[in-house]
Amino acid sequence: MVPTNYYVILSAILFGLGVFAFIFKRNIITIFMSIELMLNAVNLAFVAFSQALGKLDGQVFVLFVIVVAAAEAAVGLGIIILIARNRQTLNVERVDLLKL
Amino acid sequence: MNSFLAANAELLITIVKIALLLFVVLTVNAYLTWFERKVVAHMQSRWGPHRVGPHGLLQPLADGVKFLFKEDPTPAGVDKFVYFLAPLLALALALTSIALIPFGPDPIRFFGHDIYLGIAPPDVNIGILALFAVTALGVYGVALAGWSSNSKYPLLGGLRSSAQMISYELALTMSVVGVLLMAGSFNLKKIIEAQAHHPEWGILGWNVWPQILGFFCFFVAAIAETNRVPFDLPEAESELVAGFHTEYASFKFAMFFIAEYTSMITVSCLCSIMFFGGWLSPFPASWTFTHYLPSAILIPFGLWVIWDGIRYETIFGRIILPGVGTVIAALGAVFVVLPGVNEFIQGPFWLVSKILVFLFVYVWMRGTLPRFRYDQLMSFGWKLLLPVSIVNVILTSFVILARMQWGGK
Amino acid sequence: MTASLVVFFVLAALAVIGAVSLILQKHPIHSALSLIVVMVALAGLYLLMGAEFVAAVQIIVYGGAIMVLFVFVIMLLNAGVEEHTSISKMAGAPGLLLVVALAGFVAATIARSAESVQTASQSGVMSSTKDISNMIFKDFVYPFELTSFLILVAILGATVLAQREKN
Amino acid sequence: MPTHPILEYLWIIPLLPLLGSATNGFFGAKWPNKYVNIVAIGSTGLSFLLALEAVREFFDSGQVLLRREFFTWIAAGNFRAGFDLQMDQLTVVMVLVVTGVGWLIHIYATGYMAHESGYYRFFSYLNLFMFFMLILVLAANYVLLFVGWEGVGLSSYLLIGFYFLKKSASDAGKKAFIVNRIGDFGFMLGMFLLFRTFHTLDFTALFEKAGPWPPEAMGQLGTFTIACLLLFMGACGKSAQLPLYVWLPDAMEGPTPVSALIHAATMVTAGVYVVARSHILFMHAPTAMLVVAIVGCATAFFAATIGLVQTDIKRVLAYSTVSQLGYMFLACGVGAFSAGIFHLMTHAFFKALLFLAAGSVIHAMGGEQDMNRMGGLSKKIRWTYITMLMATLAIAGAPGFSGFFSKDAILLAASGNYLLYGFGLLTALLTSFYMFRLIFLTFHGKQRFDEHKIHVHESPRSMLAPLVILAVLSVVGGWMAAPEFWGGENHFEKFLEPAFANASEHVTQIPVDPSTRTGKFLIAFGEGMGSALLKILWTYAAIAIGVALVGFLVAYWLYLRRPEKADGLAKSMALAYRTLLNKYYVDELYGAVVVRPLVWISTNVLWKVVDVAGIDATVNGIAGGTTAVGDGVRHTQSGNTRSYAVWVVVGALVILAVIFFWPSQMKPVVGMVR
Repeated sequence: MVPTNYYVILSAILFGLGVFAFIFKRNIITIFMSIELMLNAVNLAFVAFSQALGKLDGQVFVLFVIVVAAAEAAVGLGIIILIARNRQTLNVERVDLLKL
Repeated sequence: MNSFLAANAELLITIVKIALLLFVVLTVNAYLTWFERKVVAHMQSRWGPHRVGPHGLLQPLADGVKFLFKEDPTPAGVDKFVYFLAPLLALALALTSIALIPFGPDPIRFFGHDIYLGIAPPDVNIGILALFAVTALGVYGVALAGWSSNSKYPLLGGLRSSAQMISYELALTMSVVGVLLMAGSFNLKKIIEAQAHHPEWGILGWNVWPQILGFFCFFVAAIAETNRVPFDLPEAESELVAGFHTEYASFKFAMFFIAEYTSMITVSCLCSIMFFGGWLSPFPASWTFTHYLPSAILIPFGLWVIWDGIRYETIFGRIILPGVGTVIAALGAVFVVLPGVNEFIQGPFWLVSKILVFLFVYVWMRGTLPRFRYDQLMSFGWKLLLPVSIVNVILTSFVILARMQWGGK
Repeated sequence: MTASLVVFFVLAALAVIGAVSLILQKHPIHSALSLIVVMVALAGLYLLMGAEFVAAVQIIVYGGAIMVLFVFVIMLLNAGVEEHTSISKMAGAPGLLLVVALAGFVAATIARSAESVQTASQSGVMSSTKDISNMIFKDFVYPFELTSFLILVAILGATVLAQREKN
Repeated sequence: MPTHPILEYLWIIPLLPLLGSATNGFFGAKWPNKYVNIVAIGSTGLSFLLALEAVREFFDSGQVLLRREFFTWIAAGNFRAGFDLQMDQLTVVMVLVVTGVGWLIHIYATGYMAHESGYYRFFSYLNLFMFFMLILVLAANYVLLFVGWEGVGLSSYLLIGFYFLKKSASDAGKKAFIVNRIGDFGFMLGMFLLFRTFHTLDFTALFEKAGPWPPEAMGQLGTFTIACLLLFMGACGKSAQLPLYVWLPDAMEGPTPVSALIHAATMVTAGVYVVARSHILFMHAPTAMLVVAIVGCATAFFAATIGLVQTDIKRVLAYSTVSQLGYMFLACGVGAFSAGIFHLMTHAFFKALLFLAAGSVIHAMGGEQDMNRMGGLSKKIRWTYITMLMATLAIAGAPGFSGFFSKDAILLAASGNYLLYGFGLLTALLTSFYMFRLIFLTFHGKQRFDEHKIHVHESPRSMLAPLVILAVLSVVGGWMAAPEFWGGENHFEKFLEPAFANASEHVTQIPVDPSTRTGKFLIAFGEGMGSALLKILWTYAAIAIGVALVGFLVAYWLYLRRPEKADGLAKSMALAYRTLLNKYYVDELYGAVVVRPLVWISTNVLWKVVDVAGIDATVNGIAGGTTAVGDGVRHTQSGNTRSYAVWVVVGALVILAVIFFWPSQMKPVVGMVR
């Protein structure tokens, strides 16, 4: 068996990378992806702990997280399309008027 | 050396199986094209391929050769990596999906190893889910191909296919839920066995009858997933030249081709497993004489092939066809004489025959139906297929619940 | 160094590489692809942990739906290579510093918390889908219903956003 | 079906007027007067009948005190204030007076207010008043009583300010309300003190606890004394006693029926009722009793003197009301509670009658209230004249009339103390004087108004009927308490016996000891009649009658025989006259002593310092600070998502730091994991 620590550390690393991408990418879509990456990292931790503790709650949470992520993706991408339509750019730094 | 064998027997067996499956699938694919062309041709009262070899039986070979030796230009300004990745992805996923399908219930004992027909053992806990997972990824091949080739038509094709696949995947998944509910498992083997719950019912025990709605949805959605007529918008010749694989030539194109046909086979397998009792015989279990059906079909067929072959004056006709014929007939004879083998062959026989039927239906539809318009496609998927499948799920669950409540036991 | 460890390390490496390439890639499609790699790797890890259902869902929903959506949008907007502006001062050196600190903290905190479960780590339950569904539809039924509502709202929102205002 | 349905559902008696009030208040605006009448008179009349039935059942049940707890209103710790109603003899009297007189006045008002706008409003208020008054008299604990107490205050305020477009009216309303506040403050303090001492405010429980206590010595400021004085303070406010009487005369701004019902018959007697109700407490506090007596006596005399010179017909009556209330308190003060209540009842009759009659006069004169512009009306409005004359005789204490007996009883009780007695007599003289002055000025002599301008006309039946009924009552009302030597016997006192169980001896005792000189004199005076007691009683009666007669004669002489003499008198004693005319300048005094300082403090301290410098400064300061902070932080809102992202990271960092450096024995994270 693999020690839970490994999974957890891995998820931490992934999360960190996600945060990094979240800050240092300029493309809205990519930023959005980095959010997904963070979510995934968290999911990993969830599953790891649930397996370690022999409880299934973690996995159920993961399912919920996935559902929420799906909803979020739907809306978020809609917003992104709108932004691209109105601003003709995907660079977040060019979209700073706080309105569409 | 022997010890090594013993140690990694499982691994070796798997590798062998993979090679075998690859060979089989590719051959079948090749001849599927022949089959398709023939059938469509006859539907349109043409001859179809008949120049290369008797009945054009060597046509697939010729095509293969052609694919291999054609020049393979890479258009300028393509995204190289993705451009190469896309066909590989498509093919790989298609093959993976077929690798997950069990072709027979019980293993062959072979040097103390259970060897199942099909690469994955038939009872994977999440069999069907795994299948869906793989098919779900299938869309990338098309989409990426469309995007990477940096040209209008492919891009449109890619867009269409991705949209279409997302839309129909929902219906696909939902339509199966009914079956899953009835079987109470994702496990393909269990699903099949659930259909044999009353051995005497035979064909009446299959899922098609209670799940007719589900079957309808599933089959339609599956066709859409495989981008076949009438849902072949991603490669609509009349509008998009050749859709997502416009910019692909020779072997890369072949990969897409093979992928498509492979997924056709997969879908046929799934249909027969999910709704038509997989490897179950349509006859009541007590009718043991039906077990000789395979031989009863194979022997005459073999004889006919021999007879048909010797009319030709070409070498191929004279030598090969009769040879093949004798082999087939011999097989039939063997089954008759070795009852054990016969019993073992039942499952695969029925499964394969069902698959063939579905493949024929595929071709048949291609021969008959016109292509959807894009908006029609979408509204059909979202407004008809999905709701119907959901309704099916609800009905099924209600019925099952009612049975639990009042059906006793 | 058991087989499972090997598998773990392979998959973990895959995931990390994917994540890094998500950052390094200039073109969103490549980022998306690398993210898909990460997700598949994670699915593999879930399988390794015996969470089959989650693994399947991970691939079907994340790989098969969400990421497809991403790719679709990228293709739709024909997004080009990302331009490299740096207007925000915060997101410069200080941001980097903070991120490093955060990652460190996360690692430390989680590691410390994980020590306590390390011992329990051996209880490898092969989680059957039945149990999970039992949990969802018994213990977590209200959150479940809520998520359904959430999805409905999301659909509406997406529809509203997507339709062009008629003039 | 309980044997005593109404008693079981006692709450229905006050409820009916409330319903009437609500109905009229909500729907009356759209309705024609007819419907409003039906609702108003119907509800009050019904509750009157129910009250009668209740009384019958009460006697039928033969209990001394009957108590019903309907629901708990406030329950806090060991404090319970329930919606409990009780019925005893005292309540019987009050309930009958309130509902009966109230009903008559309702009927009267339908005629009187017929042409007023806001008709429905008037009756809605009037019914509301009835409701609260009934609550007041039926209440079985001080809290509920206080509810009624405040409620009648409210409705009185509403009704005084009924013509709220007239500034004087609204001012009068406010004045009444505020002055009453002062009294109520005392009342509440009294309640608190009582609760602190006895841990209950239920009458029965409270009195049971208080009974055994030893009475406090004269001049001792014990709990009882203080509590009683505080309660009496409230009574002063409500019953317009010195020094809080000032609101009552101004309250005459309200419509006359209101003056009759609230400011003569019922509400203003609430103070007396309270004192009588808590007589047990007062019995324990001689000092308080003395104070009550003195204040009552002083008020009686004081108000009477003012009444001498007023020319506004209603004001005269107002001051007479004040002075009559003074009489009642005098009675209570000397322990003759039954006499006080008796006078309360008779007074309710004749004073209501007087006001109604006055209203009828005003009605006839087309709104004229100044007696100097009246005169010689006796022929034109005969019914009004006769009834008013009856009332006047009653209040003046003509033998045989109700006022005679009640006042006589009071004087008799007060005769233990020469000072009180003397002033009582004096007041009686003044009373008869100004009452007859009113009569003569209004009804006799030559007309002092222009026939052609004012068409004098008798009032409609709806107004006359109550007058007649009340007249009858005020004539015969006294006989139910006619002392023995008048052939009759004091039913009333006997009747109230149980209510004032341990107060009665004060009344029945011989007022003066025959052995003293006065005793001898009195006995000598009443030569040749029965026992010494009878002689003395006779003497007192004779003296009272004589005094009343004197007053009458003086009035006759001054205002009928030699009208010019009155003016001459006024001129010759200009100073006194003006002082009286200006009511001893009391309002001005209050203005100077109380109001002006208050205004000054409010403006210069509360407004300029506390409000502006304190509260406003704080509020504005907070707002300003927020703005400043916002100005500072605004720059983080660059709109650049990446900056936001960094800030998010900062937040996350903080949280993580907290978790990480958390005291290890708690280890929230691990707690989560385990």
